[in-house]
Amino acid sequence: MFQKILIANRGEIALRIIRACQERGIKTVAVYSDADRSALHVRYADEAYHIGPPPASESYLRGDVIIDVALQAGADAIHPGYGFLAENAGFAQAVQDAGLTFIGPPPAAIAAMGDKVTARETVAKAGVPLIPGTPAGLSDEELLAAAAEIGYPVLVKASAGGGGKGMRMVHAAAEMKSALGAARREALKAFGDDTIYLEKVVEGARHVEIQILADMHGNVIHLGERECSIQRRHQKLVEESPSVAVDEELRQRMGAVAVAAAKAVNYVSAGTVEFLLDKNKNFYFLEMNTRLQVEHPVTEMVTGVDIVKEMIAIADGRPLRLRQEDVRIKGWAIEARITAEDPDNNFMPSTGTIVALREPTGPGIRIESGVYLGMEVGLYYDPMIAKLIAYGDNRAEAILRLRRALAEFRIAGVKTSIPFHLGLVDTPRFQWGQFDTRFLETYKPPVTEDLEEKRRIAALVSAMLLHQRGQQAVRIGRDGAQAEGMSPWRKAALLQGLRRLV
Amino acid sequence: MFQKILIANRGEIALRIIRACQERGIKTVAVYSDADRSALHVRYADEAYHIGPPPASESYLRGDVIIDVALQAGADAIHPGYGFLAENAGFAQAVQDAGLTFIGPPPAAIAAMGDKVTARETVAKAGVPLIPGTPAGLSDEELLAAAAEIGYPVLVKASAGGGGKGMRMVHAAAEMKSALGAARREALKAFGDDTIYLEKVVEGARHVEIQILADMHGNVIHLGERECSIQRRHQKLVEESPSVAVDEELRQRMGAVAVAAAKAVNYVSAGTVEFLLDKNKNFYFLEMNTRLQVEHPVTEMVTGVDIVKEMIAIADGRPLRLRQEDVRIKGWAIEARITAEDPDNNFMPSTGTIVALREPTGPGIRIESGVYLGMEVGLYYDPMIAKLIAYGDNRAEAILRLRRALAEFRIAGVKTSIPFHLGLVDTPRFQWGQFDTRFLETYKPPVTEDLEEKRRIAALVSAMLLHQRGQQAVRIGRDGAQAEGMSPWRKAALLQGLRRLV
Amino acid sequence: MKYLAQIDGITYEIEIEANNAIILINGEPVEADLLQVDPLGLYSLLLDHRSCELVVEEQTQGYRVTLGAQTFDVRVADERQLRMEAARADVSARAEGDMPITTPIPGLVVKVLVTEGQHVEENTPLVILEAMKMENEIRAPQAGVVRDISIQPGQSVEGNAVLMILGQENAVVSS
Amino acid sequence: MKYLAQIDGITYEIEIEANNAIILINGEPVEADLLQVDPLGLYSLLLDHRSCELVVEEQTQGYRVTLGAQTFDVRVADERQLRMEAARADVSARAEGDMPITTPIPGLVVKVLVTEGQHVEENTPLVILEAMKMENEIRAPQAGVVRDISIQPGQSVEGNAVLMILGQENAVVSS
Repeated sequence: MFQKILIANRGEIALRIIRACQERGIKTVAVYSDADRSALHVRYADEAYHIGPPPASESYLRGDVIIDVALQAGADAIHPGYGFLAENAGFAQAVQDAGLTFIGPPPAAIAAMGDKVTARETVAKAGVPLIPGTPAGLSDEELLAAAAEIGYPVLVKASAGGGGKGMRMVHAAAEMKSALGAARREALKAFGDDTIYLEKVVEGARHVEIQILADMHGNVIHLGERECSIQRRHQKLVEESPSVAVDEELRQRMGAVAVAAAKAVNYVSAGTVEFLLDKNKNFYFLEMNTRLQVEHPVTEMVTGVDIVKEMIAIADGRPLRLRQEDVRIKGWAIEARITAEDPDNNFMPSTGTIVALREPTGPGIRIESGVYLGMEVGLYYDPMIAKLIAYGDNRAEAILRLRRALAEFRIAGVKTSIPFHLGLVDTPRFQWGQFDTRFLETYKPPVTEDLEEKRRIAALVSAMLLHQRGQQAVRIGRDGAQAEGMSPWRKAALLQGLRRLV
Repeated sequence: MFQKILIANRGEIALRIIRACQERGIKTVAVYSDADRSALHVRYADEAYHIGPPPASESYLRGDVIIDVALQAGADAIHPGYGFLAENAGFAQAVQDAGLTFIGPPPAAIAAMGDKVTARETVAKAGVPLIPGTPAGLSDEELLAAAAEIGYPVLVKASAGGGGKGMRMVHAAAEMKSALGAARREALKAFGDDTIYLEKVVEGARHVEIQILADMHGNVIHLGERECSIQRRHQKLVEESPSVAVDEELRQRMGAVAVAAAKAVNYVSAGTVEFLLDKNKNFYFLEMNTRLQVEHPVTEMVTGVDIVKEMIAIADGRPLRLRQEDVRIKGWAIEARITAEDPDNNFMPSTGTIVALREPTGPGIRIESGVYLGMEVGLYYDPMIAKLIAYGDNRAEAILRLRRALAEFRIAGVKTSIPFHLGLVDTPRFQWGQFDTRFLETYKPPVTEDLEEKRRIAALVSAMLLHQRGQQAVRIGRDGAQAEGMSPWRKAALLQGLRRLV
Repeated sequence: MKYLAQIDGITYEIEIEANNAIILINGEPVEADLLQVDPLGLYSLLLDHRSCELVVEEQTQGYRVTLGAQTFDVRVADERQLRMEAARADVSARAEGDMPITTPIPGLVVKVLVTEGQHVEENTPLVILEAMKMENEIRAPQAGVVRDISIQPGQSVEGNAVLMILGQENAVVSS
Repeated sequence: MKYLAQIDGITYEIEIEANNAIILINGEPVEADLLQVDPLGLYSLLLDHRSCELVVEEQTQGYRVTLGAQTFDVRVADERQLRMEAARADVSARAEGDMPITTPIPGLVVKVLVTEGQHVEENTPLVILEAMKMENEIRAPQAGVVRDISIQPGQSVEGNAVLMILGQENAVVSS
């Protein structure tokens, strides 16, 4: 087994991997940019190395520097997490060339699935159903013509893409020109490649994905599905497992197709095959993510399988601990991505210093968090600062626990997506599981009933504090009542005999 | 269903109940003493009422005041938690007499199980096996004679007792006199009754208890066992479910006996039947706790049943949601009680202000906590400030996660039991599950290997801080490097060109 | 003592009398117990026994109060003080109907889609701003005429920076 | 600058030179980066790239440093300063071998089990103290003769209060 693993990532996922290593008795090495010296992953790892200035291109994307650190620190493996270098076949190869183990799939599998066109061709041969669309590399004019043939709405997608970058939905020919331009610009910036293609929009479709585990000995199993249809501009906001739209028969059918897709590229490690599922239980291959995913915890909670620890065991050459028939779904898990974004202002990123923080706990609640008191939330990295996962015996209990935990979450200093999530869980369509990937386009959050009451409280408290400050100015020393844990306000009420209860 | 529930308790258990109510859409009313104005249960409840000064006898034990508050606040039920008024039949009756619902067993069942002698007689008639012992109410001389007959070691126990108070183990006749005196004094103080009795010590025995759920319609089921043998002076420190000593056959046998004991007193609500289990799988009735127990979360995690929510449903008159055959044990859960006690100093209570706090999170970790930043930990109440529960697919994974989470726990301002737990989880006998209730009497914690290294770090940091303070005295304004998140130390290293990497 | 607190343009009058024991909001008496919980600005309020937690940050002209997931910027002053400020503010007020277009976050200006003097309808895209590696469109919140564009493509802007003014139709015609 | 830090009777010598860039512990050079993480005293240290978190509380004569579950009281001073203090402390030192018996926690004295002048063996129970509703025995940490009992049953005592002195055998004989 590995003695020391370097985690080539930051934030909550770096912590997640550090914890898995600690539970397996493996030492951990963190890397950090100037923006992350005080970050949790630096503090919770056994060792930490500085790798560059805040921009990712000068730190977390510097594969060469990271491999040097791994060699210097005596690490024998590198876990890339998600994002950054996780789906960079060149990096995976360079890690191997340096004599280290890359905890993830083989470079060839990353490359095959990384190019969306190659991926579609490869899995199609293995019998995986595809969505109608164009080949990549067409000109804007050709794409415009193809779109008319496929029929609007169409999706513009980046050939090298992922994570919604460079992706646009277009409803009419008139919007095509600006959408193609924006998609190409984003793709070029994000991936250094502005090749795009079109895909038919499957209407009323859900985003359902299958988690895969594959070892080096040809064993491939799936851990059931995740439902990720609650998306905003192709960014997932809420994920759950299982899906209300998937019964056991469909689960095994989709699972078998996902396993076939993985086998088509000789996949090894954890991976996810994403599908669109329409109302008639037809499903189409979207893409395969050749890495650990943000939403992996919901699968862990309903299967009892620790996916990160399995990845480490697989990378060590061990055969899978589980057979397909050992995998059972029990209960329901829902994840809410807590981002530093302002849901009242079009999800604009919010920056600032975290001045108060108390994360929810209690039955059925799991937190995967990279946020801490005193943290400076900036614009260098992804705005996701924590994940809140609620588990329940059934979907209703999971939703109720999620709502309870969201209400309990205390965070101040930045705006977060929590108000969005609180609104969502109170929406009947969400509660009934009646949604598709376009749900948020027309979604109106329920009106907050207690806004006026909260405003009144904020006004009152501000006046009380200003008043208290005025009074303290003429007082000397510490207030006696306060020393006993009593506020000056209750003391005053007591003294005046005005309290309403004994 | 209830509209509003008053929680007649404080600390982590009050929060646990508040969360269950929130998940069922029930409003909550907290009560607090002067020592608890800023406590979490006050802040997380919908409403809060002051009930008296810090001593429990003047606040949390004032059943009359609490019932008045419930009526004033418009609550329709009271949940007593554990401790305080939870096993006070008179209080349960008074709650009913005030037209409110007591969320717990009927007063008669509390009374029957509350007097240990009556309890033994009642369950014996139902076929529940007992430990040899004396009746209650004997004089010291009679007890001395009886002890000789039973054979040492014997346990001195308070007739009205519970929670280890008034309990003493005596190994020889010479120790009897002082032990009887101490036990009577403690019993008188704790319960207002110094009646005591003797019980044979079952050597090599484990403390194994069965969780019961009983509704108002005669349905009684059990949720399997908890192993609570890791005890210090009869105070449980670590609990787990299931037990390494119990197989499925024994589980069902003990479960059936526990159900019979509950039925013998017409039990309703959640309750626990405690047994001693010897090496030959003989088990003896110890007592029945007619309340929610501290360690209930480990059962919740392996069965998926939310015991507090079930208690509320039962008190509302609903029939049990589950039949015995629906209850399945999956995985393993271990709870560590985090107390403000100094394990290096004979577990003396530790007091102070919490100046730093970060509770562990991540996969398989559940925290039930009453501790918060700025909290004054005093001597008025039980020193347990939090519970850390680790869940895993199997016992090994649960232990590894517990260890990881204990190491991750950051708390400063009071000494805690965390170092004890860290030592325990590294002990082979604990890891192999080879222990009985006397395990801690001879347990020596493993030597902390890195003590010298930690001392060296503390010395270094202190010198660096003193040095930094001296330098700041001659500096004006904020340090430029620090403003960018860089410490003056790294900046210095950079300036001098002395960094060893890149 | 009488205080005026302003949030989102709504004014609340709070009276605190008899050595803190009598508190009125807009004339309505309340029982309020406020306690600071930790040194960082976390407060617990019991308002007529209802419990709530707040985080308070001091600001130049009042407080930023976070209640659950909502954040309010509160301007508070005693009555006399606030009236004086209001009078001062009136003098320097902008021409009525002018609306400054600001960016809520820092970012990089990718494109400016309008020119000065151009009439735009509500919802017209004005600027493309790149932040967090995503392109975000800043749109016109109302119809108007573009004035005083203070940015150009390639320029980095701070949060809350004014990008341009959206003037009133009439105001421009008459000038 | 040279510093001496004392923990549990062990002294460490720390040198910090060249404008913070050279740090030696007991003569051994280390690479150390120390950063305060939050305003409450949480620090992150990277010591030769090994990462650890510490909580530091200021005390009258140094710092209380919490590392994981261990807490250390550190006396720290520059060399000259510490030597002066040590000299002063010598003068006021107690007669060698005398041991004050203290209670680590506040509580109520239930019983005093010894009398002045009594010889006790190591581990003899001296006092029964009630705290947290449990009776706790305070036992003799070494053999000696009881002196200066300053408490009586029914009395409440503060934490760290001296209950009595356990004198040296010889010292009492000679007095």
